[in-house]
Amino acid sequence: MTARPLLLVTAALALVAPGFATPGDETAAGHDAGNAAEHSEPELPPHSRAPHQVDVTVHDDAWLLVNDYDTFGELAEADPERFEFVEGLLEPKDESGEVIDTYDGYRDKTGRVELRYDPEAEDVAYFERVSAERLTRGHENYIQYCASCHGLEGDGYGRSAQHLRPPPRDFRVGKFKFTKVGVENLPSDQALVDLVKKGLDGTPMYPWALTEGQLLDVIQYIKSLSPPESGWRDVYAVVKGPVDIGEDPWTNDVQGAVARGEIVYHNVGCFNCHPGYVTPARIDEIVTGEGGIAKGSYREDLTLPKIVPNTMYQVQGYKTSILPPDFTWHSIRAGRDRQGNLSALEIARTVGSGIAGSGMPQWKGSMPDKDIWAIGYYVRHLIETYHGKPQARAALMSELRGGN
Amino acid sequence: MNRLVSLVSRARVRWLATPAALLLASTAASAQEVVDRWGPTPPASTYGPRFDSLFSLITTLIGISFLIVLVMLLVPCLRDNAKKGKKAHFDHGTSLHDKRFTAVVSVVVFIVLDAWVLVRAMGDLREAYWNVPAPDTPGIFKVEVLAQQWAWNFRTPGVDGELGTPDDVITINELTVPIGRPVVFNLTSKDVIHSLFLPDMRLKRDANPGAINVAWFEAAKSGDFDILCAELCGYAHYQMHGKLHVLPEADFPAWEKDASALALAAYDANDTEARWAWDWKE
Amino acid sequence: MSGDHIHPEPTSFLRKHVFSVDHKVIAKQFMWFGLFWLLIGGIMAMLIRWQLAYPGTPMPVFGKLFFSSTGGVIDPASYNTLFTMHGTIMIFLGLTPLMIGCFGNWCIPLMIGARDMIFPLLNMLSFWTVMLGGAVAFYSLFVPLGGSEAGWTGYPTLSTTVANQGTGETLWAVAVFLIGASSIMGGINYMTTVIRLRAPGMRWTDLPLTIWGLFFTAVLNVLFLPVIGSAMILLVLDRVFGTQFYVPASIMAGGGGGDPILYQHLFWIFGHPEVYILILPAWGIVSDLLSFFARKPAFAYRVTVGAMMAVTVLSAVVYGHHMFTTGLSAMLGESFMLLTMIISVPGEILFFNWLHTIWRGSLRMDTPMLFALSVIFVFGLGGLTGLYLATISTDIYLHDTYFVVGHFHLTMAASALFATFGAIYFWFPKMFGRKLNETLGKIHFWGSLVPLTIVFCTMFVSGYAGMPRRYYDHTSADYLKPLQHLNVTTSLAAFTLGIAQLVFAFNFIKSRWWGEKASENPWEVGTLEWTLPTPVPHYNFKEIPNVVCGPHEFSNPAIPDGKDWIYQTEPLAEQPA
Amino acid sequence: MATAVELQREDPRARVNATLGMVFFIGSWSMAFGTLFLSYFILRQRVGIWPPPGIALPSFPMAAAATLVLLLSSVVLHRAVARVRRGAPGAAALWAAATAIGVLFAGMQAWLWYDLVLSGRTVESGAYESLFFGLTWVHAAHVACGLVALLWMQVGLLTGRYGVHRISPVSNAAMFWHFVDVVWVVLFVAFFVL
Repeated sequence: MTARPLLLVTAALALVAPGFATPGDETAAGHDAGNAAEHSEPELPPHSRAPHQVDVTVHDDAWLLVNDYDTFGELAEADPERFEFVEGLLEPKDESGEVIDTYDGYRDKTGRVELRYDPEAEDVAYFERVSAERLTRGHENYIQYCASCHGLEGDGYGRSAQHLRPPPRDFRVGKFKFTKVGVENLPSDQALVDLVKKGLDGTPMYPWALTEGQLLDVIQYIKSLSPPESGWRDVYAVVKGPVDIGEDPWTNDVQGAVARGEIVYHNVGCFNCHPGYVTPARIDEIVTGEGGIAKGSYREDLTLPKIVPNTMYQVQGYKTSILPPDFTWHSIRAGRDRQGNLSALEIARTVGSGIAGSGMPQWKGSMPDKDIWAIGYYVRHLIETYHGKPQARAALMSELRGGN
Repeated sequence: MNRLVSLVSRARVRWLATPAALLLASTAASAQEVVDRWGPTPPASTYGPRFDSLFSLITTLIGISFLIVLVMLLVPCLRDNAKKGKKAHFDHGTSLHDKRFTAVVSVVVFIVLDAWVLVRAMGDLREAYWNVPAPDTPGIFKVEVLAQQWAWNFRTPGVDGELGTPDDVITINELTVPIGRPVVFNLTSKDVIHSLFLPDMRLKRDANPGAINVAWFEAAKSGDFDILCAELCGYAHYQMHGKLHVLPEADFPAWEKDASALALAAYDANDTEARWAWDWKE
Repeated sequence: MSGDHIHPEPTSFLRKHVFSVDHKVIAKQFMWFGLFWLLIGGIMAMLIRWQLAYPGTPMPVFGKLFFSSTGGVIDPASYNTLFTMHGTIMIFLGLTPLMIGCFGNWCIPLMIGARDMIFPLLNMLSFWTVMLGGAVAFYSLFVPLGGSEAGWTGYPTLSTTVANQGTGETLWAVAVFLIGASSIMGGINYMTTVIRLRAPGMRWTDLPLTIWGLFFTAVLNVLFLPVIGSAMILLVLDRVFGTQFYVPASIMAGGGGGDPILYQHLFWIFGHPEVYILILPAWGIVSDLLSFFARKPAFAYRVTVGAMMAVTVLSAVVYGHHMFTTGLSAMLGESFMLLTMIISVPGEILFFNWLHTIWRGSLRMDTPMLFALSVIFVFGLGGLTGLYLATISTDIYLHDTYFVVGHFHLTMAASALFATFGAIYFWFPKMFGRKLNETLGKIHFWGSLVPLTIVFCTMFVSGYAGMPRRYYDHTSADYLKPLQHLNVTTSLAAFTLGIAQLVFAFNFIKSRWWGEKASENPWEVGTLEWTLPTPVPHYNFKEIPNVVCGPHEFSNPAIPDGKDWIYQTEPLAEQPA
Repeated sequence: MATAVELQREDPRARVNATLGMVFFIGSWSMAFGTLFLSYFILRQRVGIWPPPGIALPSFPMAAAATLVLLLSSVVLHRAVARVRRGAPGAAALWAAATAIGVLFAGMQAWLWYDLVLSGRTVESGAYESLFFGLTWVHAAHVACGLVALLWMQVGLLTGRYGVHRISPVSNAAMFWHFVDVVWVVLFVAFFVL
């Protein structure tokens, strides 16, 4: 389709050069491979495959988990012409064909939505037939804004992703790191929109200036790249919003939150991967104060972050390890709100939900929400006090290292 | 020139001189204020003031030229309006006198407007902008810049002073350099053409894919400055900026030591694809 | 074949008004075509200015119209398309057809005493080629992934499939190619016509300066449009057939070997002459208009022509000043700097000749004259600020900032546009038999000049402060945030400028059909077109005139009957010394 | 629309006009091909070793033969125009011969391409192939246009529309063909000799 409108000018060329105008991709690839072998060049990464025009048209509709709307009931009420409530709409069966459950639901008379209405679920999701036109719109925006890093095929091998660490997401895996919905959960559309709107600090993933509508289209397209086992095509899967860590308990006591955060941070052992920000003696004091048993000695490089084996990042064929951030040095990825300000809430949510595909576990449930909030405040305090302030940081470090 | 002066006085437009002088005086007086308020940030590199002084020189020269044009444009407009029964002065401008006048003005314009500026600019280029220190000059701070859609990847040598080693400090959109040492860039790009723009340093150089460009500056002020992309590079061109941190001499060694330590902590020997560094171009 | 015979006027509608070979009809076709694209390009400018003043805010009226899918917000991709197509349209589809297509066609045969262009069929083909180019450019806006987004300069590798997968970019290159082909056809026609079809007695020095400007433009068109044509062919081959002229080996596995900088050389070998292609006819027209309305001969005619010729020659050897930051060798850079600065000498000569022409004249302040005078002002501003950009050490900082935008808009856009407006006001009576309304014309003039000066002078200020061009949103960088209110000022002035053009549009439409009937020589000017009746007959001159006089013999004491002007066909009482 | 009288005898002024227009056109087109050759030499200089080692090259004997064939057709065409100018008989036959040789050249050109593709080099293989295919495609487009013009003139010569009384279209078509010829010679020298 790419050459179609060009016929006017290129017709002459095509006529005098029959057979050369559009050599098959295989031939070209074959020659390239042969050429490379001949000169025994090292194998080049797929970032640099030959440039080509792409067809942006998506031809098939896709059934995907979608929640554009705040609640599904809201949508159904807003458009009663389109939906009717049906009891026992879905009856999932097990392998032997026996009905294991029954769901009520709304039926879309237009046939575009197949849905489940689960009064128990906090987030209402429904399974919608996303039209090919909408996916095409999403694909267009994807090509324009995302493909240079995430690749034309969504495999994370964009031309600009060469040497980039951490590598861009491979959308064909269908997992996302900073959606803050918990390691096991599928993020809601809104959580994904939030991620793209805020961007990831310290990476080329910027806060993108697309409208909400455009972003939702892109997100549907990205979901359509995911594999079946990822859940986006599973009628019975649930999408989640950001992890719920409750109201901010520290609104009137930021000092207290930071102090408590320091205690929690060093008590639960964040310094096993991240650096410790107090002296070992103080850690002992903290642990004992919290009723634990002090170890007395800690790793020698306590002021440095440490790669631990399970942080190996191995999706999409990259074998690279990612260093946990030192909050006084590195910029953290997802600590900002939509206005671009550092936010204790966002940091606390990251702590609460963990980071899928990395060594950062989900802390929600392992400690009280109040402590998660305290860590949020403490990390924000660390960043505000030391990040980008070499003198303050040097002073802290010399204190921690005992004057070295 | 005499002719011009006499023409002006003969034309009874001396009243123009007063407002013109007032305008000129007030412009000169407010010039500094205008630059402070609207102008660029004060130069932060050793050669930055050269830009500012040449800019002022050119402004003065073309200001005077434009004033002359404006006067010669306004005087006839105000004075020589068509009146009944009054014919224009008939003159084809082909006399020897006119030709000499044109020649003299041309020579004056070339010398004053062009040659003067040209000589100054050549001096600036040879002594500063293009006087890039060779890679083996002791004391220089080397930076490799790998631009991409839409970010700046910087690689600095770390404590061992050599590029291409595990302790190299690799950053995205952030660059930390010492004050008082020439910072020499080698620039290239992964994909499209970008242009490294450090407005405070008065430095701009394109990063072309497939070629390496060189540039340099020496910071004269410490602080945080902007890094921008000045060549259209796609949709997020406007977002492709970073921060330049210039550290005082006292702070830099400690910073470099920590940075190298962290770089070593993050270094993954198996991840060959993450490597990039090149032979330096002079 | 040639334009010096009387041909019978065609009678069918198609042959008379659509596929006409009559240069006057083609001139009018070019005029409507150019005005249409000027409107489109102008609307694009307004959209751009809206986005720059109020980034990310839904645009009233137009937003709903063009960006309904985003609720009226201009997204970065659309913004890139907007400024790319604004540049392309204004240069190739707005000013070129108006200035060269329309007034080249209108003026050349009439002012040199010919019955038509020398190759009328080629002339028609030239219009329909640019029409096709315009159609392709227009269509490119509506293909998947949108129109071209690589800037009007279309630098690879951003314009290759390395970074731009859409068909719009390819169509853009095809459109530029077609428009270039049209200009070449026109240029060949103009050159040959001026050389071969001058009326008997018309020496080269009897040509109106308008014709000189158009002639030099034609020469530049013929020489340098093929360069951009070839560059575009290579770009299309790269995009469609997978060649690697502009794709370096470093970003392509097992192939490559191309060079993106090659394109920059080719583009600017064309691109700098293109600036003069637009400005030379403007200079010619302004030189004539100043003489016509100051009722004084053009001062030092031969020197003016020589200066224009010098600029024509120099334009071919200064292109490197567009590439001072790309990594030219020091020797090349310094040579280009010197050559560029030399242009100021012929430029200065032109200014002095213009100013001398009006000095002690008898100025008739009609609208064409006002526009001609304003060209001196805006071109003075734009030309002089070129010195900052010719000087490499200042250009390093100013390159690709709004300073450049202000500079080139004043020189090639504002000057060429104002000269075009002057020309429209001046020749309208001969074209349509009616005068454009003078009051509305003056409102249009002041409504254009004042906001335009504000628009581009604030751009100098923001460029000096370091505001880069082609930014979707300047508030993304901290140090640019304080400049945002400057952007708002610029935009408000730009909107005023846009509204003033509506006055012109109204005036044009109203006067075209219902305006005051004009006499056959309303401006009392002696060039050959004013010897003709209005409307000009199909064959122009029933008898080819015999030229005995220069075009600018105003206020010559040797003119009989106490007039201050004389037709070029009338002899002076005695030759002036 | 020309009158019958004009059809019979061409105004000598018009002949000069047409020739001058064609000269300007060819001047313009030389710039276009000049640009392509400039690109060739810049890229060639960038690649360094030329032609790049280890790749299949287009056949030199065939290219040399094609050059001779094209030169021959130009010579024949030149004689044909001289005959038309003198009003001598046999002009149309010579013209036909020149056209046929031109077609032969086009065939040899196609063989050059096929030969290269058979040995595994396509336009996407690298800078050398890009240049070779790209430049010869553009040239071939002009050969095609030239052949169309030659055929058109052939018909005109046979029907008597063109001839000694109306020579400028004929001489212009021939001039264009000579230009295409010269461009090929430069191409040949650039790719096979230097």
